[in-house]
Amino acid sequence: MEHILSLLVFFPAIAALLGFLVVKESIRAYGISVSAIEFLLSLVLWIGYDNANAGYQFVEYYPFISSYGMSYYLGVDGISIFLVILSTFITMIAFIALSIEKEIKNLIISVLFLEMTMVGVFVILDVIWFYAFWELSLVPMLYIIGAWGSVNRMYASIKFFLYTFAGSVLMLVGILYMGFLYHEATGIWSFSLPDWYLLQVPFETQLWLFGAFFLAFAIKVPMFPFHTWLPYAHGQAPTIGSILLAAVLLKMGSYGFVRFSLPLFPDASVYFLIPVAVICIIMVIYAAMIAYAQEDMKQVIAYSSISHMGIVVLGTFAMNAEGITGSIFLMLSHGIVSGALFMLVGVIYDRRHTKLMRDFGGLASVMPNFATIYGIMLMASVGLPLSIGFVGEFLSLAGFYRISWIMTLFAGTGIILGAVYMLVLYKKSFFGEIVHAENKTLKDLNAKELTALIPLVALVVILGVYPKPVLSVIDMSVQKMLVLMEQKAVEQTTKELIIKANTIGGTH
Amino acid sequence: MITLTHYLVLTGILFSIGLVGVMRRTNLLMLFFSTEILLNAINIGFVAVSKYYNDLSGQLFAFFIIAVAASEVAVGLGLLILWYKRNGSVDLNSLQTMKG
Amino acid sequence: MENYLYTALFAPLASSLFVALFAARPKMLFTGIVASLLIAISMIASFVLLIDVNTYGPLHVTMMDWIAAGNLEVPFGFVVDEVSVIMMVTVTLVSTIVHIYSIGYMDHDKSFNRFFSYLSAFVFSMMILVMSDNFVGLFIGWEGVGLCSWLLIGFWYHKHSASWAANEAFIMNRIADLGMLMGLFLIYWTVGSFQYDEFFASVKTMDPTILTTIGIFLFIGAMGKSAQFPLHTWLADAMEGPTPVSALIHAATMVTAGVYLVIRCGELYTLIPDVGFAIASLGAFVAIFAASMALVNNDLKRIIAYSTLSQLGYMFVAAGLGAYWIALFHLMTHAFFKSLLFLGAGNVMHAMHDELNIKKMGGLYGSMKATAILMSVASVALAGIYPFAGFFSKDKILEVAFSEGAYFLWFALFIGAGLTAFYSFRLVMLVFFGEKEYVKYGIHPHEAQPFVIYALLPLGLLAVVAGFLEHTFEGFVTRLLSQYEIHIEHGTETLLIAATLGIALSGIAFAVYMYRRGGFSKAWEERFCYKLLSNQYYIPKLYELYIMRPFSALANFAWQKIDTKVVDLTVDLIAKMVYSTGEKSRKMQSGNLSDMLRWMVVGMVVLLILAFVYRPMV
Amino acid sequence: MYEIIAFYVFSALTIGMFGIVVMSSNALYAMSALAGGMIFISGFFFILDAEFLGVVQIVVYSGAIMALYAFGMMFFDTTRDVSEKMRSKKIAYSLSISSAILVVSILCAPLVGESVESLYPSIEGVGNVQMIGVVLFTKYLVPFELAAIMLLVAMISGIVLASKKMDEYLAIEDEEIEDVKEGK
Repeated sequence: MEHILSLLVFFPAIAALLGFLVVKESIRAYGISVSAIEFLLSLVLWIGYDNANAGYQFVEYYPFISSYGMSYYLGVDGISIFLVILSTFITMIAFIALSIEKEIKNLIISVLFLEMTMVGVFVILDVIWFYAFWELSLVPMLYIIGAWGSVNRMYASIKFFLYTFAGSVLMLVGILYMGFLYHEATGIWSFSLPDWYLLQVPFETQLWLFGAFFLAFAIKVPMFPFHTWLPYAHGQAPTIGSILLAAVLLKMGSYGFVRFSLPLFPDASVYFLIPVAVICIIMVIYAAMIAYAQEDMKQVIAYSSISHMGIVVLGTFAMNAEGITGSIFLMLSHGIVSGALFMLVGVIYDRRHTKLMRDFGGLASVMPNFATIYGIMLMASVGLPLSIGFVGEFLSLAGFYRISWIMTLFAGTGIILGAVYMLVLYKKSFFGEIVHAENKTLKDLNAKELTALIPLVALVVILGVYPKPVLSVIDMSVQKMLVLMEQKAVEQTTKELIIKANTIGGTH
Repeated sequence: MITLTHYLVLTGILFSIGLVGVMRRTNLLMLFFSTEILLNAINIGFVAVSKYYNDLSGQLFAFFIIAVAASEVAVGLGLLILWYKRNGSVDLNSLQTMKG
Repeated sequence: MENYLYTALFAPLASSLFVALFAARPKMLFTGIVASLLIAISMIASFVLLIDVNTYGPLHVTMMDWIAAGNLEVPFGFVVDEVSVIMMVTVTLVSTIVHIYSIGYMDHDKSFNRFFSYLSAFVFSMMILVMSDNFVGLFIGWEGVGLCSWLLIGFWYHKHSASWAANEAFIMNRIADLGMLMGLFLIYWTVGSFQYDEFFASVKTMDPTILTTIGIFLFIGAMGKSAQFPLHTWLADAMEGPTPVSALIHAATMVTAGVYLVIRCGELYTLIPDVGFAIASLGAFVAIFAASMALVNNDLKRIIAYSTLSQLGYMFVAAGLGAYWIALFHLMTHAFFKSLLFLGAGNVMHAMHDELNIKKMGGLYGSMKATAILMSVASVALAGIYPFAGFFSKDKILEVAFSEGAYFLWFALFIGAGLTAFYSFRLVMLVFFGEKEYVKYGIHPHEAQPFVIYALLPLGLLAVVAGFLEHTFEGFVTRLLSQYEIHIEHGTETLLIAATLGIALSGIAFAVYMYRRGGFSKAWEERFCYKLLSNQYYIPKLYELYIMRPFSALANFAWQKIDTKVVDLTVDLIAKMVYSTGEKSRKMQSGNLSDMLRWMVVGMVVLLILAFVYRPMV
Repeated sequence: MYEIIAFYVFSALTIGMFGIVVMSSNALYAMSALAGGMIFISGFFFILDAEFLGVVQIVVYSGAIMALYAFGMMFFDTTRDVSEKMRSKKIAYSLSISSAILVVSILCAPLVGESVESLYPSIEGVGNVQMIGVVLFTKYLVPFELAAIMLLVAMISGIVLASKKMDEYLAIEDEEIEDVKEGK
């Protein structure tokens, strides 16, 4: 058990290397079994996780370049454990649903490498390694979009790569400066996050460092106005790429906010709270409106991702346990729901080779199972209670209400606009008469697709009805982090805001 | 009294003459001559510094520079001859294959 | 007792899930029967609970935890008290009848099974809505009924108008739900809990501004669900759904959820009479506003829908003025006679092959006596004629308005009563009496199957006798809800009753008289006020012109202009700048050695300058 | 006094010679001037008490390198003047002059690090050649050997590049390659 995290990180990578030796015919089965084992490992991790302990567990620490304080430092807490499970789960599901035949071996190997970087980002506690995994995740994705995408794939993949890469360069500068600060303060070099947590950074410096980290995370999330790579990437990526991108890669950005921005720079986070919230609101409304205007089904979902991520970030900046726990839960739910939605679009794309809504219509009568699952995911996406989407959205908005009710009201329009574009999409594609003759003979979901989708549907319902086992674990670590933030804040106003945000009653 | 500065200024002047040659010449052979001027100019500087700081390292550097210059001439001339045989010209402007 | 509670709650869910297994299959009669039976079981359990609550008092159970984060904790908790049990009984009773009725009504529909699945799911959501012991639970039901309403309005999804209406209903409700959510958040951050009992326990000590805000937010939620102005347009369009749906959801139960919410939060609204009065005023306005639209409409179901809207207005007047038990009473009686009216209309539609224009009917009494009688009974009840159910509840509301000194509201309701009587009987006259217009269209109407008629009989009976339960009802629900005393002298009261009865009767008489003679002349249809009314005050058009179209245009603008032309172009411009810099500096690489050497010297000069500028000073 | 005169004379001579190298359009003149310049530079070395280097300068430069150039020139048609038409003279001259001014002004500025400690001070009474020998074969042994190898490599490559037989292969014409491909 003590090396389970290393195993989780490197098992997919080793399996990917071995994958080169596997014959092409059996590579799909190989991919599925590797990802299934990985998923089981992550479940073992959850079983072994001590729910009563809010700190890091399964910690592995080995010095790496000790003269510069770099170490190989792994650990999970409530904030990251479910993101790890989400990554392994979604990878497995994406493999099951995989329908690409071309160069499938390379694809599966790339995805396995991607899985390593995804898991790595969430479990690593050394910042230099974090940066390495963060950047490495771009490479397989670049390859996936560039090699298996649709017509305009080169433009999309290079845009994706350069955009996110440019953002993280500043983060690297921030990391190095932070390491320098730590050295200044303590006389020893350290790049491990728990060490950094203990460092009180002066207010002015916090502002700059927050900015440096913010840009990287904001591009990854992606926040307005850094979002334009996302529609291209989603529009061109193959289904499996879109699923992983939406379900996991975007979460790295919001995870970064929770893991880095908030606990490292509490004062700056509070100082920039309102501007960030305004950006989030713009994101929510603006992306929802653009989603409404889209003609391509996949683009609707891509823009809806932006809109939902707005609420995720808003919840993170609520500075209270409700909001942050909610936003982490919303990350999970958005991962599952958007993954499923992209998979569903992939299903119809495989059959008709088009994603335009006007080419469909009346699908509900020829593909009832497809329509039903789509409907369930759609309702989860608009945040219907008892579906997974509601819990996170409700908590995030509830949390932010404490900061500003008027902003919550504006952000809440996301739930209206979300219903607008999603229902319009559903009406255009599934309702009405069948106008195109090609659609009359479409086949409903086959066994493979059902195998991939039913676990997602089950999760949507189960976690919607009983989210508590997940929420309580997240909540505990979040509360620990909030205490830390309150303690290390240098400004009195920050301390007051954090305390106020976490207490009931009083003025509004 | 001749100071180190005198020598260094001389080095600078000779180096600049070499630079003029490097930029002015289009005959490849002349370019090699100019390069020799540059190297020699620097050699004077090294030796002068060696003298005024009373340290032999400068002289040894000059020594190695001479060795490098000799090798350079050997290889460079070989290449030049080869080039001349292929193209019949040592005109620098005929060397444009690296155009980006 | 808990078992009865769970039975009442989960039987509809079981029904829905069971039937859903066969949803994609062709019609299977047993699905309808099983669903009806399970709903009936739920109804029986509800009645048992009614008796139990009457005997032992309220029942409160917490089933399991749901959401917990920070200080926030929301359990799945259910409370069966005097108010919710009344709602449960009403809901399950009407639902059972609608289920049985639907077996006949949906007989020829190929999605028969799917229909029952949705219908039972609706009942489940409605039960959660009324039984929950906290606001978030209520919100689950609130959204759940919204979902089922979406599914059921758009049941015939191949019709463009049906799916459009479904979306409209859902989106309009969402707008209101946002208001409600805001109210919930405020409650949470003030009280720290969503539980009704904890909230009501602390309302008396709370800041009035916060209370007012909560009251307004919650009422915004209620406005959406109960289709109050200006969110009312979806209700009329929702008539695209199958008629049993209109009867159950858009007349008897779901639309009254808003009223239920106001009644449930009575303790809150009592403390903020200003908001209450605003609610009452809006209610009175809607009562007369909707009734006026019903006057001229020719669509059988829309007339009844407007009538529902108008009656919801009455309920809000009562609830807003603090007469919660009267509002609840009207809610219940209205559920009986309005669903009866809708189900009767469903029979007519079947007979007329889905023709809805009442101008094309007439004289149907000859072929469908039973339906005609039942609908007439319902119409009389709706008009509020003694001794039918509507009289007792509606008249009380008028008295409340009068007693509160809100004479203006009273007058509006008074006029509304006259209009109600008129349009109800206009409908009855045009459908069942007069010339047989349908002959022109070659339709041969027939009466519905006997079991359908039998299923309607309980409703007919209740529409007649429910009014006499008034005092029992009052005694029962005022254990929980506040008492309401009407302070009007006996003589004035009698006078008021007489006046109301008088205007209702004259409305009926006028309708009967006019439509006996063949109705109004065509000239009326040219007049402005007729056009205004038949176009629903042009409100749907306004919405389309000033909300939907600008939204679409703005969305397109945001996408095509801002997103691609500004935001993305900026990014691309940066990329292009880098690229063109490279393209330009490419010329430096001419391949000419002496050029390269010159560049080398340039670089050296630059470095020398730097060395000169930054040379270490002695 | 004698040192000053020698310095200025040699300076004037070297600058003049190198000026000819750079400016003359005749390759032969240029080469001769270069050879002269090299010898005058060795004069500086003697002034600076670096007799060994002075000798090496004369031997290697004037002897070996200039001879190499002279042989090299035989391969070329020296009579055919390469057109020395310079493009954009102004840029070249302004660059050179500015770099000269910069270099000179930097060098004229007071030098820092007067207290540089010498690593290998020359010892009184020990000759320059002897000293260099000691340092070269102790501290600088590895660079010295490497320099030797480098010279060896340079020699071989010079031979390989310029020798007749090899150049037949190396200087193979493109058409010949085409011919080989086509199997002629």
